[in-house]
Amino acid sequence: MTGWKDSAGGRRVMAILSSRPFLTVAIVAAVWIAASFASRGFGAYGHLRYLVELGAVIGLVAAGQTFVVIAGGIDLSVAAIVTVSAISLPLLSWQADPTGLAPVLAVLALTTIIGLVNGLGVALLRVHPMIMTLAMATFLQGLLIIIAGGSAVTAENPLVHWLGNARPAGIPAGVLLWVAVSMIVLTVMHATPFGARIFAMGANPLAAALSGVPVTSTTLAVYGISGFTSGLAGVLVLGMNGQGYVGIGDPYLLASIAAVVLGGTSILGGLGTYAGTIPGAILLVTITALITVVNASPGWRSILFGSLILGLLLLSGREQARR
Amino acid sequence: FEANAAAKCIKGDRKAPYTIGWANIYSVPTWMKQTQGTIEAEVETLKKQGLVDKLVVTDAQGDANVQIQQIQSMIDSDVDAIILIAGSSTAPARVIADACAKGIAIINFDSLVDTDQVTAKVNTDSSQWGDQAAKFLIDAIGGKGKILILNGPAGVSVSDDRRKGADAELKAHPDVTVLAETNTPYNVAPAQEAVTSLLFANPEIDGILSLGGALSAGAVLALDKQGRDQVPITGENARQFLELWKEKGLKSWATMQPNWLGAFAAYTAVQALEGKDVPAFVKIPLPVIDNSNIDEYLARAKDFPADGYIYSPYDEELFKKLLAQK
Amino acid sequence: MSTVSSARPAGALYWPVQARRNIGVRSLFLVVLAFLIAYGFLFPGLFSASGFAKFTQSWFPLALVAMAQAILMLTGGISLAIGPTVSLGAVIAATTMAGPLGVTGGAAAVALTGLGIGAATGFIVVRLRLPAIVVTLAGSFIIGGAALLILPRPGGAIPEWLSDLLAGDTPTAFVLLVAIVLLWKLYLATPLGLSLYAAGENPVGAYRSGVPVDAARVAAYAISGLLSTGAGLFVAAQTGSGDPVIGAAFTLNSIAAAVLGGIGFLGGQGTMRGALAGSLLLSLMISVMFFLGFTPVAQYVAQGLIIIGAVAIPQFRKVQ
Amino acid sequence: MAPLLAARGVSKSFFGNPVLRDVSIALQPGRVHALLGENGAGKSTLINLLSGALRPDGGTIEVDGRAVARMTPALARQAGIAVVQQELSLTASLSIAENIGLGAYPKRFGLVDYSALAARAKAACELVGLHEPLSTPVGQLPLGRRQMVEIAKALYRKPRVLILDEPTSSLSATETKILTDLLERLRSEGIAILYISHRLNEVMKLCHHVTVLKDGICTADRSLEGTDAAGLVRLMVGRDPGDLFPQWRPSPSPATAISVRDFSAGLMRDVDLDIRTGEVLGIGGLVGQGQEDLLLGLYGAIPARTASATVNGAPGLPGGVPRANALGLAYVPADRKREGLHLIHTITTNMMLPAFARLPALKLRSRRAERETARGLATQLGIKGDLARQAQALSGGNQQKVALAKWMPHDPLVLLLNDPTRGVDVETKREIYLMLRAFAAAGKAVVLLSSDTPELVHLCERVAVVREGRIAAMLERAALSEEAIVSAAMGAENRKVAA
Ligand SMILES: Nc1ncnc2c1ncn2[C@@H]1O[C@H](COP(=O)(O)OP(=O)(O)OP(=O)(O)O)[C@@H](O)[C@H]1O
Ligand SMILES: Nc1ncnc2c1ncn2[C@@H]1O[C@H](COP(=O)(O)OP(=O)(O)OP(=O)(O)O)[C@@H](O)[C@H]1O
Ligand SMILES: [Mg+2]
Ligand SMILES: [Mg+2]
Repeated sequence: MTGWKDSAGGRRVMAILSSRPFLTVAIVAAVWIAASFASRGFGAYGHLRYLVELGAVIGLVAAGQTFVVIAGGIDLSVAAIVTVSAISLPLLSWQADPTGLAPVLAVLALTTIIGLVNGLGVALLRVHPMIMTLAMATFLQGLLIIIAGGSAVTAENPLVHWLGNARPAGIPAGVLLWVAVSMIVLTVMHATPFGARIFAMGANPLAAALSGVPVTSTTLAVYGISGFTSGLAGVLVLGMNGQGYVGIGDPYLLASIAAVVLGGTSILGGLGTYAGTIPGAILLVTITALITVVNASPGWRSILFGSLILGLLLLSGREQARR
Repeated sequence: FEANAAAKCIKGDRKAPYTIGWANIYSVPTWMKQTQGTIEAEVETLKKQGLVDKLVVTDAQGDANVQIQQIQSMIDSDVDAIILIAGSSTAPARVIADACAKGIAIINFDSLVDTDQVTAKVNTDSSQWGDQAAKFLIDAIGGKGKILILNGPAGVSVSDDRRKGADAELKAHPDVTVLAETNTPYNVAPAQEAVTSLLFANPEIDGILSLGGALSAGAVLALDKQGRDQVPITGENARQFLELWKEKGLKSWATMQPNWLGAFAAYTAVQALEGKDVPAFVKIPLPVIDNSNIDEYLARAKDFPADGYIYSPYDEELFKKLLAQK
Repeated sequence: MSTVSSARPAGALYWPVQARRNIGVRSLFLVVLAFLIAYGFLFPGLFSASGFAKFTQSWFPLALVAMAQAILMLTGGISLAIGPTVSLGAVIAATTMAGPLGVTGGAAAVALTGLGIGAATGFIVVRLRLPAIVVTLAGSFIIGGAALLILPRPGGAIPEWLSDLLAGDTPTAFVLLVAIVLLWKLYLATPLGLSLYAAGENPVGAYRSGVPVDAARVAAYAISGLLSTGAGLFVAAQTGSGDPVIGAAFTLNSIAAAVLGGIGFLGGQGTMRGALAGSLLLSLMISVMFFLGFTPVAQYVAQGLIIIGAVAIPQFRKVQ
Repeated sequence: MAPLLAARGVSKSFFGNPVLRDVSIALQPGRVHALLGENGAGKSTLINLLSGALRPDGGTIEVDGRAVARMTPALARQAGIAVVQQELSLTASLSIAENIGLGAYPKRFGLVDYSALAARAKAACELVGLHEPLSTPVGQLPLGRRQMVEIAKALYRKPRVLILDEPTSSLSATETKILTDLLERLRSEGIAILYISHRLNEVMKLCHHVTVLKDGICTADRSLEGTDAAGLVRLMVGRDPGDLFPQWRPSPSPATAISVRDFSAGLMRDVDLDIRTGEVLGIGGLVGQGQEDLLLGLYGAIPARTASATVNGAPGLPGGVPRANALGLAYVPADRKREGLHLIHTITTNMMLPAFARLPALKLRSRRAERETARGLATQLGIKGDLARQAQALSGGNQQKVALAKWMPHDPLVLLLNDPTRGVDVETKREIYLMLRAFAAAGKAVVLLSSDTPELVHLCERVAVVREGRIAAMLERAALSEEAIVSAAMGAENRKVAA
């Protein structure tokens, strides 16, 4: 009777059931079910699929953000990077490349470099991540003034278009991309020494350094990853909207942080998992969608949105005590 | 000293060539960039005429408090004219009054300030915008049906005025039901997201009253992606929307906030400084885009940024005519 | 070596303690001074009464929110709701002061709202052990929504005399700032105020030493809320009216100012004078760049570089 | 006479694991009471119960013979109970005086009365021999001095009961002497003192009564009259102890492992040093003279300069920790909580960290192999507890073992140890000593920085005594004695002070 709970497998099941990521998944499911009763159409397959597709953009941005937060930092430049990615991609179209892959790779390289510069500032200049990435965001605004509106032709990049619109086997390509990225992220995070170094750096950077963790290069890598995934999100969001514009990335800054924390990752670093961020991202788009269909004045909607996040935080976001 | 210079704030003690300050609220968006383009072009012309020698540009990065500080700096550096897109309809009122008291010509355009201590305000009529858009839509759906209303950000006068402008028409047609309203930034992505959610919640939608920016493009994309039929929709002259309009064969109507408001503001400032009388409020008639002239606009599309706005043509004659109106 | 302290009368402890807290921010003070000199050079009108008044007025609200953020960060907290709280303060002031409540009643309403919001946030963060950054993120929507309910679009009014008093040609703002700094020093000299540092840096140790850690942190949130709505009141007076989204930019700017000023994120590190210097630098930067004739692109780039530089240079010197 | 403070039959469990079972202890005025036990026996937990930091699951706490319904830190302070936690309650950014008065500031008009604070703090500081200006931020003090601040802080409250949890573990011999003299004086003034230490000679000298905990159960509560050190150990571990220090003989043919000339790092200035293979080289001296910087500089953790250097055959200094590790250097820090461990991570993860730092970044991990390695290390070093639990759940001594254990799989050529037996119980100390000597015997080098002078005398081939950033003396084995180390550490002219 009680036997299975004490068996090794049973313990693992219990551990999963009581883990933060699972809790967040359960909340998402509960909200979906409740909302389906409240609003017809909410629970339609197409709608849920659309929510997950939207979640993919937040999820991609939040993938890098999760790395950075676990490593003890924070990246406030993700929104600007998403915008830079979506704006600069149309500027790069090469006739020689019919697939559209080359410009995408070039843009991802660019955003990764932006991330690496963040990392350089944090690791070598020892500027606090919040300041470094905030300054970087300001910087990128300047860059945007130069490049924005520079493209006289709409970018018809086949790869980008496919990402934003295709549905192989009924599943949006963006969601497939997210699934692939999630698998890689979870593997890197939890099954490689690199991932372990990140957790160590976040929990206690000094002890990590004294244990031989190459702090500088790991920091660089973490911010580079964040630049990369934000760039990827920019490509996806460009595909979904058919057109980039200044401000296209703005919603993703706070959303990425909220998804990370709602997923149970500690904002203090050293603890957490992307497995929680994934449902966290879906939870956020779900709440936004719910608020949209509620008929209320803007003020009340805003209050409702904040209260929902706060309520969910009570369920899933408790900080563990530390010393 | 010309004691009886005509326009407000003008004392007549300033001599050409003038320094013009452009106090922008946020220079990064494409609309702003295009507007800056028209201002710079106008300033070039005025420079050639020996009327202007310098254009000073500030960018408040979206922060109305910073804009106040920058206008103060313009006053401190004694510019001759300030052209201004206000970050808040109330915040800069006092600093503008200070500038006015110092004899600086102030031309406020696009986003207006609730003060009359300016030389002139230049704008389209937001209320009329809402009214005309509502008229078109209600007409297009045959005077009855279910509609969505997409509006710009909450707490901002322009979006509020446009929305209020639509009220009378809506009231007059009790058979028109408003299913839902949204407030988002004037951008494609948030509009697309919101409309998609509303599509699922509302199986029947007959029309969309969209009150500006790129909101309409987002709505069209949402309908398209969810495999729903396009419905009559209003909008603005965003290039992406105009192209979708043509591509999807929409039943549509659009107006615009012409970017040349900027050029016109610079022109007006110089006219005022030169002692000409300028009206306290220059109402820019709303240029209308419909199926009759959409092709003219699209023919010029390649001259405009892909994420930009295709504005109506302008020249000095137009400016003169606008200034002459009473 | 023991003679240094033992030779002094015991009363001379307060000032040496204050002096030694400066050490981390000296280089920032130098940078700020350089900017001040540059500003004075570019705009000699700064030294006139009204020039100085205007200059302090544009700095004042940022100074207040920098303090509001710094006091939280000293306790190991943070707020992403500073901006909306400023907006709320502004709309309450603009809707009450010209009405039956009058200026006194309106000011009281603004103060009570700030204290109440702050205390409530503090209670949620401290007692429910939720991460401050997301609680205040959620709070920013709630508070911002409340501001929109009170004033759905810019409007309201502030009595003319109050606007003239606070934001006219007299340096009232500067006097107020000095008064607030003195009040802060006074607070820091109370047992509850001083325990901010201990509660932020080492809460367990502080608790075991008998420090009312939770009370100190909740008090910090309340004071922070008060400073934020106070900044809102000032902005309303400065602009003569209320705007429900006027404060938006203050959230990130307050963090930038505090961190520039050497306030650490882990609690207990830094000083208020540093945060004030940080906010002054941010404010000065805008005017100086204007007078240097920077284009918007150059402004963005220079702003990023100055912020990074002001934080990185002291670090560099430490390494050398 | 009623004891000033007592626990009667208290029990405490964490997450269902009993840590204390039916323990009683009574603190009498004018008596120094020793509380002994192995790492993890429950000493700190008992203190936390006595001082109200934790609530007992069962049993009562009594003050002056009256049961206290619910002990809290505030109540404990009112009752005159002061606890010296191990540098746990200090705030780095506050000054010495502000730390000392924390939680009990003298007030005037609702404000902190800085004059009164200065006077009272100064009195407390003088008792413990703290002479730094009272306005010095505590963060600028070395570890040993902070410990003295912590003690001064307890005295400031004029306690009737003074509880000290391993107060001497980071103190040098001189500071320890000041402290023991002080405690003796306080005792004679009628204060009840509870003293926890793993240094048994101190306990023998200072204490009159002992309570011994073993696995959370009280195994002895008796007078120390007529007990010797061996007897104490027997009480603690329940069997006859061997010698604390192992027998060893020097290795025959030492080569040079590390050699530096004109080496400067942190406080260290222009030092020449040769570290030989097969030796344990001691580093002694007063706390905070630069010893730690010497180790960190060699390890590449802080910037260092040198005229010439070879490290395990490679020229030049490592210049960075990963490179130092690659050259076979390993470092175990003194402040295990801040520098040695990741308290919120599992014990296994902590043990595997150096491996993670070295393995190719994207190689797949094997959890099974990690668990097995960790289990092996835990057995080898006698680390108790569930290895999947967080390291912060371990007692101090066991945390130290983890900090050491994590290097073992990497077979370092040179071990740089910064006070590795701080807060470690005798049994474990012996194990560590054996390991160190075995290590040296295997032809590797050990650099042992220690504040425990007997340790240096009994374990090292040579001891470098550091004073003011220089090596004041290099004592060879034949010349090694506690007196020699102490006098070299003080410098000739200061000898009188030490006496
Ligand atoms: N809060 C806690 N949660 C879980 N376990 C704890 C907690 N506090 C103590 N323990 C466990 O209780 C046991 C006793 O710990 P305690 O710190 O009292 O030991 P100790 O006798 O002081 O050891 P040491 O000599 O190493 O300091 C240890 O096994 C420790 O892991
Ligand atoms: N998981 C935990 N949660 C909370 N507190 C814990 C936990 N694990 C341990 N502790 C606390 O930590 C103590 C054990 O470690 P601690 O380092 O405080 O012991 P210590 O004897 O004071 O250490 P040291 O030997 O360094 O002096 C316990 O007394 C307990 O109060
Ligand atoms: Mg202990
Ligand atoms: Mg211990």
